[in-house]
Amino acid sequence: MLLHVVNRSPANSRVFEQALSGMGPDDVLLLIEDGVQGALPQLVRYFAPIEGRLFALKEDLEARGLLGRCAESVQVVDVDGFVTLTEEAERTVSWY
Amino acid sequence: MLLHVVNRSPANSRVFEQALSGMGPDDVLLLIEDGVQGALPQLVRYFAPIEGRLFALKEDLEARGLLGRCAESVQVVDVDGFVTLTEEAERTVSWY
Amino acid sequence: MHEHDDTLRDLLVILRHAPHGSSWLKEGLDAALVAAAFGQSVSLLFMGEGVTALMPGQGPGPLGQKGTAATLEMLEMYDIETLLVDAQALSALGFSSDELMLDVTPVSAEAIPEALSAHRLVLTF
Amino acid sequence: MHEHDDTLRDLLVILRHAPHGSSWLKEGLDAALVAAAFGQSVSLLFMGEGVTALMPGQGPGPLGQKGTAATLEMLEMYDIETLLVDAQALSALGFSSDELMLDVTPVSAEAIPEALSAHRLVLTF
Amino acid sequence: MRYAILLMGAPYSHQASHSALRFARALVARGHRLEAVFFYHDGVHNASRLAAPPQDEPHLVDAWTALSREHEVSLQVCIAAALRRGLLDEREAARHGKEGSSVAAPFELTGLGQLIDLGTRCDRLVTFGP
Amino acid sequence: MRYAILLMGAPYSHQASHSALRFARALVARGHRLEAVFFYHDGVHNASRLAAPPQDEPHLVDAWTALSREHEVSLQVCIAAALRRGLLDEREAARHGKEGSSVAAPFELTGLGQLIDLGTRCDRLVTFGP
Repeated sequence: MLLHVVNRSPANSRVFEQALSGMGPDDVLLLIEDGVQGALPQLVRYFAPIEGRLFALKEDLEARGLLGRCAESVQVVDVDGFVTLTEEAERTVSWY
Repeated sequence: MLLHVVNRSPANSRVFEQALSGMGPDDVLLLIEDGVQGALPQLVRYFAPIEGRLFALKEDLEARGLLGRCAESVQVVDVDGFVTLTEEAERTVSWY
Repeated sequence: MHEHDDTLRDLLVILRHAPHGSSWLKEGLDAALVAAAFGQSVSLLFMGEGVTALMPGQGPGPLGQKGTAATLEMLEMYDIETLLVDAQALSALGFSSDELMLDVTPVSAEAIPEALSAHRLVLTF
Repeated sequence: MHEHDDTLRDLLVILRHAPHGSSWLKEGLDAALVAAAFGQSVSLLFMGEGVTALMPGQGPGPLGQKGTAATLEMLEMYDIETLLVDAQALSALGFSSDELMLDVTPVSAEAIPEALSAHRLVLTF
Repeated sequence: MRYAILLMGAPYSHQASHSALRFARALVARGHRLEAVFFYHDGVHNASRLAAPPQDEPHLVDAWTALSREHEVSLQVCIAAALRRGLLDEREAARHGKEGSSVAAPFELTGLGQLIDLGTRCDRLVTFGP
Repeated sequence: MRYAILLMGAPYSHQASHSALRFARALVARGHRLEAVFFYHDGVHNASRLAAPPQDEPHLVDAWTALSREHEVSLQVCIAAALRRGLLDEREAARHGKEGSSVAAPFELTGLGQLIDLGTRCDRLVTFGP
């Protein structure tokens, strides 16, 4: 299992498409920084192919006033959870 | 008439959408730097709403080996032509 | 010579970036505040992800930095009152203009070119 | 401890940027060359606009700078022979793999995750 | 016409600096007057006197300096953007208790007001972003 | 586990540096060992001893220095990326005929080989881009 990290919003950037095309069936994706916008109900549809394997960073949601606005299918983790994901994944691939 | 300048490729970035939404009926758009990819026949369709008002910078096409590959609807100008466009336009708006 | 058409406002600052992720938003706002302090008539246009700058309830950044929400609250003091928001970008994110932290004017796609034409200078951030 | 699975190659460098527009492509290639010089098995994967790095007939940049085409021609000398190209990105730009400046292996969307799994380290540029 | 350029891309990372220099040369060659280049955001790094690019790459600081000298172009660096990025002249270095400085003439640290002033005074302002 | 971080975003321009510092603090708090942070591309600007951010903003160079001291984290800066961007230590400044320097200990200029070595030696390498 690999962890993919995306830090750009699907509203402005197509980097999320590259991340998705790099993901195997067990891989998970964590949204950080401006990428957390992807956790909004209107944008989460871009991540439909990996439903259940999408995470978003709590601190970055909070800083942007988006914490209470995430789609239900998104798993919110804090930075300790981010570290745990990197432990569990064989390696981490960042898309920026 | 305003001149809009875009330096990112529609293959990676959504900046061209912002530029298009800022364009009035007489405005023109110049593609420079990585933006010149938008002049390729496969990508020029993104600029269909402004057909006849799309320019691409010759030197940047040349550096990338793309000079002979532009769609016919694109007007290729060199850097002197870029200056001329800025003279003719009331102002220049850059989208990056 | 520069045309001094009196129907034109002085400066439109286009803000296209989210808070915290980069310094673009802050640096664009700084340019707007300075122009206003110099007595210019300044408008802001929030486009793309820039509309998230207006979310209520923003907090500090990862190392405690302030963000831009406090700066936005000072706009009125600087007489920057024309706050335009790309209506399409807003609905793409699932927001409505009445839940934002400031009173803004949603503009349709057709009205954006008019906004650009109505200012002597346009800066994009 | 790090797993030393012998079926894995050492390094995959993903190149996602065009030549001349930024230093990303050059800096990614530099990382690949250094790893190869250290005796590692290195593969390259061109994705997105990165596929334009392989266009034949590239010239110097605006101020005469070399670009990256000459570096690509040295890959073979460094035993970097696994050159993967995202087939979808290629066709999105209207190119076919046989008109590129190097012999490359087009990979389908399904095969990209396999490429990532087959290397001990993945660096994205 | 009177032009100004606003440059916001870092040298050696984005083409913005190259594009701006090429455009600057072309516009003075066509008989226009380039009043100033204003460096903002990561563009402030164009003013670093410490940049040491490889010999076979263009030396951007030297190119700006030559442009400034040949055509009396003012090179204005936003002081707020510069300080946080480690671009200091001798006065700011002293004020912040730093030894040494990284910005030298003809580049000058100045306020954002100068950008607004250029936008008002000049007929054309062209922005090069990263 | 043994971790390394690759940082490629400029401080004060992108969140990358903040994210990397936050992640670094969290992983050492969980008992992991952070061997090194490698600065590449615009990330090299994190090493500038001349950065003078406003008092009410985080001082990233100080934050990296504190992390390095408290947890014996090596701070490695790609020399090729650094030189062209005006990041020099005293030795490189002398070699390039520049007065003054912009990189000071605990940051050290080093080759890309160190990044490859970290990727091999460490269990995890996490990249923060702009």
